[in-house]
Amino acid sequence: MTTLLPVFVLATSLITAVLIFVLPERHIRLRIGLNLTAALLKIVLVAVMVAGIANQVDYEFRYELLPGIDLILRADALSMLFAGLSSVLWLFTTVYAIGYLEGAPNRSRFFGFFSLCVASTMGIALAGNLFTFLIFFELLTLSTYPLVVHRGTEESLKAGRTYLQYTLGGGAVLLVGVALMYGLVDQTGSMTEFAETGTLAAIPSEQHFTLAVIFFVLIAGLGVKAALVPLHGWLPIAMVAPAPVSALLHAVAVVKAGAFGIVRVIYNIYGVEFAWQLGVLLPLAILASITIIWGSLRALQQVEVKKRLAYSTVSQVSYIALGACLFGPVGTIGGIVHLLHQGIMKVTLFFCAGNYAETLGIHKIKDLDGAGARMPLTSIAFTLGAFGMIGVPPLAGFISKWYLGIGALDAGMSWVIGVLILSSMLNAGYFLPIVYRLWFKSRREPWPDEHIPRGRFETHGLLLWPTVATAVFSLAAGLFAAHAWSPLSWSSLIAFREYLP
Amino acid sequence: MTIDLWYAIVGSIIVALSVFAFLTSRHLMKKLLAFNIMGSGVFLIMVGLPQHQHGVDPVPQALVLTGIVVAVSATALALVILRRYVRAGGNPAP
Amino acid sequence: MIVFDILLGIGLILAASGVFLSAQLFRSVVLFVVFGLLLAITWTRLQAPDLALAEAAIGAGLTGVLFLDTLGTLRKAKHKRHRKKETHS
Amino acid sequence: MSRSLRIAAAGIVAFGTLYALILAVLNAPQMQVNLPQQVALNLEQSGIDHPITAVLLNFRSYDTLLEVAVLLVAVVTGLALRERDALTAHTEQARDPMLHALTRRLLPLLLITSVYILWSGSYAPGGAFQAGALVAAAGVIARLAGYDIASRADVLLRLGLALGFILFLTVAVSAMFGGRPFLNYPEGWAGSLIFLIEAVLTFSIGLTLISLFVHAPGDSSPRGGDDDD
Amino acid sequence: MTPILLIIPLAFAILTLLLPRNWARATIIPGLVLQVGAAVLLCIQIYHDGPQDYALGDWQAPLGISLIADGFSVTLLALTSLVAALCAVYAQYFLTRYPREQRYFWPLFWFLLAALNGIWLAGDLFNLYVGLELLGLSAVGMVALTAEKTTLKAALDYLYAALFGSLAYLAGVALLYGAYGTLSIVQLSEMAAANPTTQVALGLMTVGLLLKTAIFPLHYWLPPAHGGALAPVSALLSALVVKASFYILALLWLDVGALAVTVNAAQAMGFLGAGAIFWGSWQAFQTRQIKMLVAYSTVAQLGYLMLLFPLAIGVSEAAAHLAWQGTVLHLLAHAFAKAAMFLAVGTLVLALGHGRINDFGGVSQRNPVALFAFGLSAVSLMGLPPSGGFNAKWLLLQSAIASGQWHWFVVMVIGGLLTAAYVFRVFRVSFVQTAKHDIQETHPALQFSALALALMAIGLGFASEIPMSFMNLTDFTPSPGGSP
Repeated sequence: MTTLLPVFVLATSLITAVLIFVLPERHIRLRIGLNLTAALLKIVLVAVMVAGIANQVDYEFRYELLPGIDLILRADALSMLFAGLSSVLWLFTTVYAIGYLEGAPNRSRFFGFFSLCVASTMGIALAGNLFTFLIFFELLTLSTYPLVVHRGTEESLKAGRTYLQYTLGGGAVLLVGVALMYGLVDQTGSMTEFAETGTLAAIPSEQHFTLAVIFFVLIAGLGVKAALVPLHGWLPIAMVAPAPVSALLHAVAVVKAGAFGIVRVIYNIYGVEFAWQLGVLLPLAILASITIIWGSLRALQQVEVKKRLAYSTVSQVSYIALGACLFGPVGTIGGIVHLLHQGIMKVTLFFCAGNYAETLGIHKIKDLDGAGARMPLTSIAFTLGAFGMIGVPPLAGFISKWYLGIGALDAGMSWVIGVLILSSMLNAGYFLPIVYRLWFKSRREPWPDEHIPRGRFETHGLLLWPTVATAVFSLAAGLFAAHAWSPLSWSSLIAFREYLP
Repeated sequence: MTIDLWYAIVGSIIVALSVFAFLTSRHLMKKLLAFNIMGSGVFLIMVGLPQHQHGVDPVPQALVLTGIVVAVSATALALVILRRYVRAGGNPAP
Repeated sequence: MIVFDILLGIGLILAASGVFLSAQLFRSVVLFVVFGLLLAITWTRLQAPDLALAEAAIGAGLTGVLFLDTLGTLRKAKHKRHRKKETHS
Repeated sequence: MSRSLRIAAAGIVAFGTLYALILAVLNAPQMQVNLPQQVALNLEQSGIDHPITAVLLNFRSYDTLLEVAVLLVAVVTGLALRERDALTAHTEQARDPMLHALTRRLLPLLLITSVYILWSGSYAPGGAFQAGALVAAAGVIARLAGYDIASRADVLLRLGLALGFILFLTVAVSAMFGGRPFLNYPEGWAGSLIFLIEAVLTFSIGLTLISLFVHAPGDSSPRGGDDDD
Repeated sequence: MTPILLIIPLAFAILTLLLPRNWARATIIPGLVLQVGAAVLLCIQIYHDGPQDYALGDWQAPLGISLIADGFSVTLLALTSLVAALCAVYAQYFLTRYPREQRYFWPLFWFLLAALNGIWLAGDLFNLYVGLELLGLSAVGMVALTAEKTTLKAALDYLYAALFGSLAYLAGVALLYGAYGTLSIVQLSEMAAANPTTQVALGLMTVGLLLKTAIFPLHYWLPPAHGGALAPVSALLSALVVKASFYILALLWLDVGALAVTVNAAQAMGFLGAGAIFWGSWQAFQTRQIKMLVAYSTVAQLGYLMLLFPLAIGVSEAAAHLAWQGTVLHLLAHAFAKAAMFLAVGTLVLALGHGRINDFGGVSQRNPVALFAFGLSAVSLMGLPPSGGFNAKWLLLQSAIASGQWHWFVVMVIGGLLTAAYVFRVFRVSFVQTAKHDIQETHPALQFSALALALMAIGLGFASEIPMSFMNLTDFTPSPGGSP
């Protein structure tokens, strides 16, 4: 059982994907049932594994793909963080997508690739070595492309092309990095496994230059998906995708896969201590800081809701990379916990943006005037998410930033504090006007395009409740941060295991 | 120099000539003629070279016999396709 | 008899060149048959009577006939094309 | 590519070939294997007196089997490319009475010669392929003179074409039922079996070559038989 | 046991030639089952007993001809029978629209199979020549079947290339026989030394085989022939036929002439391969017709096979071993993927009634399975995981790293991206919703046989162990280095 559980977690969405592809378009109810069952089942399985990990149970599955190279699915504390996030958000996004795509064509294709996308994300979370990570990383690229171009319009096709150019290029660079890692450093295949403290410290010093080069090749490959400046160009353009795709892609799947990969490389391949000694962390921290500031600056200039959120993502995801570069347990906690916090908050924000667009036809920020009165719950959710992003206590974002700040001081990189403060101010600068428009401006002209009339609720229930739920989560993650099962506690567990000799 | 070696050399010259002709001629029939003559040159080498060393050798002779039959089948097939192509309005000397 | 062999070899080369150099296809084919017959003689010089027989019957004879027949078809096709062109113009 | 450039390139290639071939021919090392000797040693066992026929139909009979397959492939493609609606220009009996008369005398002669060549193959130069070519020549002449053969009765035609191959393959496979290797001949039967195979092959090869000639597309071709059986 | 694999296709060729049409159709499935079964049995036998030598007619090697069944050849035999079986299932339904071609397709199909099996098993250089001719003529016959003007021209070009190529090969055989007095591959690989005759012979044979394998810049004949033929024919040609001449090439360079080849020559072969990868991809990116795209993709993918020579000659044994394994995996993965791709494309063209890539809108609704098969095979061609193509590329990359040949490393990485560039052209258009024409339904068997092949290409990513364990049974291990 302990060997097969990771496989089952993967299989829940993989089999769902196959079944959905096979299922004819018209079996709508069956497809919905299938989707929800699989999502719930996955949460249960992940929960079982989380409990097991806390009690030091090993979940590992191995299969020899090529001589000396194994496909490893293994659950450790870090992977459960990502897997837990993905599985919970998958459930909400699925519900949301069912509501969002009601009556749209090609739903079978959409949900098929959607499940495949989640399966790849799960694979990335559970990957036990660099090779397995690479496999699922590429699979993620392939399964998200159909979602980006789902609408089939000229614009989305163009966006899809840009998306591919970036991600396939990044994939190729990552392949180069991984191949070099196996070919030059690790002929036995054991050093590229994700070990809790990294194993490369044992490499003789004449190879250290090679290791540093490989580090940056790997980061360049991962950085495309993590949207590090200057590799972030695809993200705002990919906004043409349907809202649930944006939510999943930006909050969880693609960018997080990149960020998660960076964390993996630093902590579980190189080992944070060794990486620090190599001197590769500082350049990465600087790059991440630049990304944070640049993304915020660009977000300020955007007039479309989704575009602004996209640049906000560019900025926020780099907190994770920044945290990973801060040598010391507190900084690590800050980076890792932000992986989760940012996911919940950003998915809330995208759900809200989708709700405004679907219900009232609002795409531009200037049209949001007075929307708070028309859609109070959505707007409350948006406000919570926005405040979280800015880092207003006691919301989730505050926790992340607090730990990052302390971690920076611990690591002796006090300039990071300046970056954090500047970025928070910029965050406030681009989120507060929206909040202001929502609540304090009144509406004179009619809504741009009102699809869903006010009924029992302000919008379709399937669109509303996932939004509310994720908003509640992001509030709870901050309020109950001290609780034993909170994201923060879990991140502390990871950091504790990482720094334990 | 034995006569076998001489004919092997003649074969080489014929092969080289046919290569030239195969590459330069435009008419498909002429290319086919070049193919046949090149085959003959190869056959000359095939029989001449070993016989130069140890006298009459039935094995390459048998091989050449096979080669001749294969060549005639190939030629016939090529001509059939060529004729059909010309009948379909194709130009035999593109 | 070495002179004969030298002459025969040169004859082969000349016949082959003739096939390639001739501007008319018909002459090429005729020279090809001549080449085949010379080759048949060559085979007897190489003590390969089987090959001589086969070359004469298949290489020169049959292949030559096939080529000639095709030549006829090509000519007719060419005439037809010309005629078509004339009626069109 | 301009013509002169093409000629120059071809010239370089041809000279390279010539140089390489002459070099190779003049520098050939001393052979280490003496195959003719082995042929001579095993000739008796092969059941055939003529070494070339022994090589073709016993020692290296596998080559010959595939070679017959090559012929069959050529003729199958030839049949596939027949033109079915091109009505033959061949309406008149024989365009040339001279040819007709000549044919009547020449045909039997050719056939007899081919039988002789076939038969002599077991001890002297000759054999199935040369004989088959003569049969084909006879067929071609007959065709030119206006005798219409090999254009009707498609099933029979195909059977005739394949007959030699079928017999060859059957003999080759039947060895395996006796626990002997593929393409082996039973002790003492080699000579007669080879002769039988050669005889049938002669017929099939002749028919094949005739068909390739007769069914070739073009003005002179007769109406093709039906593809449908 | 070994010759059964020759007897079955030859016998069925005759059966399908002679039997009435309906009967002939009925024999196809039993024949395929027999063929696959025999191949599997032979694989098992070789796996247990090791490589085998079969003296045909009981005449031992230099005098007679022997069949050699080793790990490499049984792998290829199994591949051939699997791919051919699925192509045949496809052809049964595809050819219902071509009643006339169907009559002659089947005999040619079986002869083609016999030729392929004969080449994989051959232990004699001249026998390989006859096999090559049988292969070439039956392939040309299949291309010419539709008897349209363009395909006839393509068939003629193909035939001329094939004939010229095999004559060059034969000239090499003549020289080798003249130098060593034997045609047996086993004997020659012991005797052949680095002397001018051997090198010229190898050079001639290489040129001929490069022409037959359609390696850049001698690839001119391939796109029209493979792109113009009927879909099942294209699949067979691209997946299997071109591999036959590559197989002989590998045999010559790494076994027969291992002592006579030089590192520089091997590098030159690699440059041809790189040229093929870049040129083929570029042409595939440019073309408007989907079948031509797939055909040019074959030109590009064949280039990867050429990288075997620089990666395996003159390098350490470990690197050569990796190169070998990678090349074999690439050969297998490409065979499955390309057959799947041609079959899928054939179905799409059948459904749409044309092959213009830019007008592929709406096809994803009506033919999702065929499109999906195309997608899966594309994954393998691009070398993305998980697929056989990825494992192959991985091994080749590792080999390039191990021998420090960074230029080939770069070529392979860029090649993968170029493949993605042309393959995604098709996907891109297929997401367009509006169909410009009527799209017809196609028989499910057409779509699913393509899907099965594509799944094999993907599945090879998880089962690479199987061909590799067979490869370890191969007689000729890569030589550690040629003469400098």
